[in-house]
Amino acid sequence: MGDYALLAISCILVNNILLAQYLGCCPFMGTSKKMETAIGMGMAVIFVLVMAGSITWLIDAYVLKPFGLEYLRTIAFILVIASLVQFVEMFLRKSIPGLYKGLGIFLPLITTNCAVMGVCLININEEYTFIQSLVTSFSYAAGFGLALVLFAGVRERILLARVPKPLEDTAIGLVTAGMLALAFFAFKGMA
Amino acid sequence: MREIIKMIVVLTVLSSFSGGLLAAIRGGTKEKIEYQQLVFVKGPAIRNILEGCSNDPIVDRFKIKDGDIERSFFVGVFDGKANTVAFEGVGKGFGGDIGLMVGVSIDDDKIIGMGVTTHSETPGIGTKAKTDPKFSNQFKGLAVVEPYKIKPDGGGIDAISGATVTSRGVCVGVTNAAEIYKRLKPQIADKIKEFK
Amino acid sequence: MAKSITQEFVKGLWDEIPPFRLVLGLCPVLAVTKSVENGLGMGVAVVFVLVCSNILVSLLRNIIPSKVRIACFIVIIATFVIVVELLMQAYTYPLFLKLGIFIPLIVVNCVLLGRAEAFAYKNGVIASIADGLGIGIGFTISLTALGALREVFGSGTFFGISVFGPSFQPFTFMVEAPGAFVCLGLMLCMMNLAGNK
Amino acid sequence: MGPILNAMVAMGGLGLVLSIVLGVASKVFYVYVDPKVVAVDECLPGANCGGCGYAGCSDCAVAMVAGEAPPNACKAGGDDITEAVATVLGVSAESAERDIISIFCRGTHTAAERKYSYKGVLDCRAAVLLAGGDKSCMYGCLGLGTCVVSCPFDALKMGEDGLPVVNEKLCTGCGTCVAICPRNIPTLIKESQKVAALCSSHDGGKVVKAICNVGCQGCGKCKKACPEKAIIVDKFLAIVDGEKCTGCGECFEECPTGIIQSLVAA
Amino acid sequence: MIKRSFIGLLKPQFECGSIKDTPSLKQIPTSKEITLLSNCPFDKKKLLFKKKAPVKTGQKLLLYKESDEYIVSSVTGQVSSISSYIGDFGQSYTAIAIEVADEEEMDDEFKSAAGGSQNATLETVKNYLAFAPGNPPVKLFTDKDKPINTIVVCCADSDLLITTNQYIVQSDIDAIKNGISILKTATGINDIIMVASQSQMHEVSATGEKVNQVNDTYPSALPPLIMKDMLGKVVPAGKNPEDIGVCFISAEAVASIGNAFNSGQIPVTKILTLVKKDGSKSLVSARIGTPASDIFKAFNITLSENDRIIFGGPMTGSCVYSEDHPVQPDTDAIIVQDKDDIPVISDYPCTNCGDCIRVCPANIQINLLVRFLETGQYQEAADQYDLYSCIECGLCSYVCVSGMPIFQYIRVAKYELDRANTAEATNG
Amino acid sequence: MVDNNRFIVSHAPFWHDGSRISTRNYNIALAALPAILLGIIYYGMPAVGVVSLSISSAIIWEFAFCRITKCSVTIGDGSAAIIGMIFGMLLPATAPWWLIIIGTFVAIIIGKQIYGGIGANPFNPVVVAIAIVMISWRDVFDFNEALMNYDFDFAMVYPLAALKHFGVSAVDSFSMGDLLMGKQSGGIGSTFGLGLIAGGIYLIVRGIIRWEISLSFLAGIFITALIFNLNDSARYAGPAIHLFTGYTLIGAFFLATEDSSSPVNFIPMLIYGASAGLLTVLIRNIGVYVDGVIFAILIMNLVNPLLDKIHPKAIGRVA
Repeated sequence: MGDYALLAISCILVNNILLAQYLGCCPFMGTSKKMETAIGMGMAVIFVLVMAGSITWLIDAYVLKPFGLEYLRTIAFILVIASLVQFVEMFLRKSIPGLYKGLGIFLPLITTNCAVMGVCLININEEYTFIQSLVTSFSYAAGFGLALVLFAGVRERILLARVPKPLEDTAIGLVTAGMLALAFFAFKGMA
Repeated sequence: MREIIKMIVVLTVLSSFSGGLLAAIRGGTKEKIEYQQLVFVKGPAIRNILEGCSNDPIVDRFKIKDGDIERSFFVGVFDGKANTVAFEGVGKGFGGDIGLMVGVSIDDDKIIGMGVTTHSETPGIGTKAKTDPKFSNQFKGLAVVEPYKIKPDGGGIDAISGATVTSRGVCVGVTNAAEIYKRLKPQIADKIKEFK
Repeated sequence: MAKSITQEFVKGLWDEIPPFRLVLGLCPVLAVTKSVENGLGMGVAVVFVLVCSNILVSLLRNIIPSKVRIACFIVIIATFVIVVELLMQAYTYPLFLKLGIFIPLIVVNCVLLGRAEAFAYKNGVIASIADGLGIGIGFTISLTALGALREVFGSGTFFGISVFGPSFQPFTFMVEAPGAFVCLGLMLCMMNLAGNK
Repeated sequence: MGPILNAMVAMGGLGLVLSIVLGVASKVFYVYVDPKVVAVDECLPGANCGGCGYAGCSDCAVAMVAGEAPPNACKAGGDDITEAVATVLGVSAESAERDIISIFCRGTHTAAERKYSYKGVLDCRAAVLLAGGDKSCMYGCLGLGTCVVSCPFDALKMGEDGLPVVNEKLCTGCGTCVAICPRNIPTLIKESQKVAALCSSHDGGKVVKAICNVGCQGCGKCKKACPEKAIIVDKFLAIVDGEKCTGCGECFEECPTGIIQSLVAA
Repeated sequence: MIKRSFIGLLKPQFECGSIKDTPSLKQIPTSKEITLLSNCPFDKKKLLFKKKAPVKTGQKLLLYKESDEYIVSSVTGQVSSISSYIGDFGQSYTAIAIEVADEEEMDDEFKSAAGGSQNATLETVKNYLAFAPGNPPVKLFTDKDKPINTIVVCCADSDLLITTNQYIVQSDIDAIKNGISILKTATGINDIIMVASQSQMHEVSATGEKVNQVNDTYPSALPPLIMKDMLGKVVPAGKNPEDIGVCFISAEAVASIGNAFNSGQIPVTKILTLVKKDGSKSLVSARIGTPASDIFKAFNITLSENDRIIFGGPMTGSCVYSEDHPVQPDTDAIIVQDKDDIPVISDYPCTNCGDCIRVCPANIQINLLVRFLETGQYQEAADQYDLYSCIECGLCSYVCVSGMPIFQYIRVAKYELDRANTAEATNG
Repeated sequence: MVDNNRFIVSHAPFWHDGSRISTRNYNIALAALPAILLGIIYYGMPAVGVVSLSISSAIIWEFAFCRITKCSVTIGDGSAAIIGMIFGMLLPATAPWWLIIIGTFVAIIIGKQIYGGIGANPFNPVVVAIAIVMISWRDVFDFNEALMNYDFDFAMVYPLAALKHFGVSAVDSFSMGDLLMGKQSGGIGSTFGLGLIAGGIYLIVRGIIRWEISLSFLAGIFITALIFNLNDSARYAGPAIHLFTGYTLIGAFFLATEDSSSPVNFIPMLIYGASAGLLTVLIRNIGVYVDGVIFAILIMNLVNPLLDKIHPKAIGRVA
């Protein structure tokens, strides 16, 4: 149990998917202007990543590896993730419209979120077990969500500040993200 | 309904086509890739450690089962005698695992050299572990019995200034490697006889 | 609105240069620009995939049904990504090591999907090649510039060659993760300044 | 050929399974969506990159149809997509004639009297609430630049003389400044209009004379001079009818304060 | 001006001005010309009287056709001009200037209409006393949509430096007593609460009404805080006390009502505090409509460029741009500030020091609110950052280290939002 | 109504308590003076050089930025000077000139000005700058090595580094009094504990910084360090060592309390301070950095906008 906790802390704080591994920057910049959006996106990423993480692990272990097709990982994973996201979106829209409103609208964004794809690949590269993959998928996603929410809090204020014109919006957002990454240096060596 | 069928057909054909194409390319590059992996990841360190050997250690390699793991050993031939092996050890550094290669002479069980292969340390400071010969040379000639420690921890190795964690990680890696060596020594001795 | 081939090409170099004008494809931009070499390598990989997938999408644009076009684009792009991956492993292995996971992740780079959808799916092969080359080279230029900036200040080298001499104490921050974000932000600011004139 | 076949079968199978699942799902989970949204969605790249600030392309499409997002919101797509979206939404780019903004006040720092010196929030809307603004003229431009800040296209700049200046190239005639100005100084006119009386004051001639060098006193000399009868005087203020005006310039000389001016750049 | 104390850790205390350090009342002689402001927009076509129309002291003048707006002349003479005047926050007035005649003549319309204090009716109060000193809120009593069940009589002065109510309580407690009984009979409301500061407790309790003691520190005597602290009722954000059945009336207004019925004359003199450039205070009695310049003349005050004239208290009053601005029925103070004493208003941004948060009696997150207001996001400010909870005490601007005009931002935002909402309501 | 005097018209209130940003900042400078003076006494001219270069370059950067962006020049408010001053206080006396110039550039331009100047910076500019130069040139901040050439009558040891590398026994020899009197190695203005405490108390009394933040920060450090110490007193030092070494005191009174990056409400201030204290000890004890104050404050700056969502209900607020 302790190992899993350590793994989780490492994924959330120390090797934060976004700030230490640079994955998922596009939606990070896109959905962090408002706190509500950030929270919705964070939840959606957790939801999808846990599903994608487990499914791609299963596909890798039971389809690709037995046939020696490891080199097809990229294409297989992206296909599975894209279909999964689209399926979940359709499913939610029809069956649970309430949840769809809060979460579903962020789903399409996730298809091309390299964080999802990246975590699936990391899971395989690091040769995690299924349970470990589940833990890392969840914690990487939680780390993404955490960074997103923190960033949104800061960004909401920056949007109100007198930022010089050429720096407005994305440029200042990137600099701030840099500060965020800097702050997360604090956790180095903790796990 | 027709639309769905068309969609299914297109997607299936496209996927299988891409599968085929990739498999073909894969077939053509497989050998090359494996060799490249060895040359670039471990090659420099091996060559550095087994400096002056008369063979190509990457070609002259053998594998030994250590529990579940298969370990690769690279043989160095000195003065016409295959009396040295280089193999891997792993330590934990500032930014993740530090992979290193240790060369041991089986004649006198002494380390003849050490080199860092992979790491993700801070450039400039932690990387000195890989680039600074002063640091790695300290391991030369040490016996494989002792646990290696940096001076602040009570050992005899001078840490790289400003990179205590990295230095400590390297020491742990070398210690690990030494343990592997002690454990597998009989098999190594067996196998190495094949190279004359 | 028909533009000449040259125009299609040139627009990618300035007017629509990713990731500055189109703020897309940030992840590899940030991750692989620790050095010029990495940036250039990544850029070339992207150019290859972009041009190839543009050609194929453009060729197949009448066959692919619009409902599954995204899935088809993904398959096509992914195929070429793997091709690049395999080729890099075989011939430029050190570079492959440095770029690591970001080579397979080209597949989720929105620049590629965006070009396939916005351009290649609607235009002829020649125009698509021009577009792909333009955007791709624009992307490469950005990566290389950022890589150069970060490498020169962060490690004191350019293509691995020392620039300032041994007494230079590198500004390590630039090659760390936060430095990547800050540099890109400041470069974006410069681009905005230049663009407004 | 073994591995190749293997790969083909595996990938083909994957493609088959996934497309069947999606095909079936799209039937089973079908939900009605506004056809306009679908049409706009079709135009968008579908890359769902999030660059527009919306959660994915279809979310952006919804916003575009609702008018919350401009047709050029998609940054990834570029001009072609903007055009396509605009066509679907029916806001065609080439609408009859462009309206642009003109500033209907010439009361610069030196030309117009001020009744007090204002200290406080630098916003015309705020200034006008303190005893009707610091200009003695109840109709004149307060010159604090609320319109300049509000312009979404950076088409307005505050001039040195305390009056906003319109950059006609950038102005889109969106009317944001008209809505925000507490005094309605920026006014939309047809781009083709050649002459205008640049004053908004409905005060009588005596009052205007006392407080402003460049106010319309409602004397009506311009009205008499105009050969086309394009000028009327409404409540002491001359108004030029852009349709009738030919830009002959007969009125320019007549105006005692010179506020009837040619809008065509010399 | 109250400066920040050396020890800034504690909350600043704002002792209200006390009558004790204000010298006795000075009567201002009747001016040559006075101006009366009626808060209804100027409309030449509907005017009921013309220039040169003769008026008597205490005469009620109905202004327009189809309107019951009226003013009460405070002098005898003839109307010399009628014009439009724009005040703060878009309020437009009709300004009626009256040239004062040598002989003063009293009007007796009110006397015959009222017929003594026993017969006081709400109608009479409404029809004759809206323009009396202290501005009795007569309209609130007759508003059918918002029935009033409690009347709060404010004997303490709400803003700093003002001593009008204190003076009235000290000098004319009988009139207040009389006024209260008239109010009771006229409105039929028996729930009357007196609010007084500690020093007034003795006198006010003599009226025999329920008395609540209010703190001597600003802004305790502002209506929303009295509601919260004395009555235990919280006014919902964006609502007024009258929306929940409470009507505030100043002691001066009550005294005016009492005096009017007693004497059969509508009172026309206003008690106000004059604060000179050096900060010394004088209590002044002047006819309503007296131009400020006449008061200045009486006290030998000269003004120069970039000085400031304030009508009302230092925290909530308003500036006028002309020396000739007339005293109005609710002008409790006139403050003159030298240009060197005027605090700088800067366009510095908020530094997030939090002083405003600690001083705000309404618990508003001003540091965030002001950022929204600065960028013009009024709707968000109202929805998320409690714009409408503001009770308009002005303390945030007073303590602001950056010197931001926070209070002005808030007032402008409220005004603009209301305007947008009415525009929306009329359009669709 | 013909009068020639044009009066000033503005909105209420017409009074102001006279507080100014510049006064505030000069008070902070005054409070920091004792600590700097002791640093100068210990380290001599190099310390004077570091601090004055730091202050002047900070001012010059801000001046240059304002000129280039054509906004009004804001160096008069003293905020640039304060940033430069505190930055200088954190540096060792041997800090090279180029590091100071780069550091103040980062602090003023990246830390403050590009966010729109004073009050808009989401992170404490000094902390950002120190963090960046610290990860770039770690050996400059290795106080033991940097200050090797100084010879004093006390043990010239950087206690936290000793603690990190040699364990608790290495710091046993420090007495509280010596630590408070600055008899330890460290930044120019960050070792004189007594001076920093005096300055801090002065600022608290003047109402310029908030006691809630300073006190809860120190309490957070004390409690966390105590818990660690009770668990394993051989590995983790007691609270006294953590309280009076490194950047703890300067952090409590000069860094964590920076206006625009710290919360303004009572409960958030307590959480902010206490969490920063907790993180500090965590980083010192189990993280890789010798001192955790900088990164702990940076992290809490980040959380600050979320913390400030906890606030009392405004009166009359419906729902």
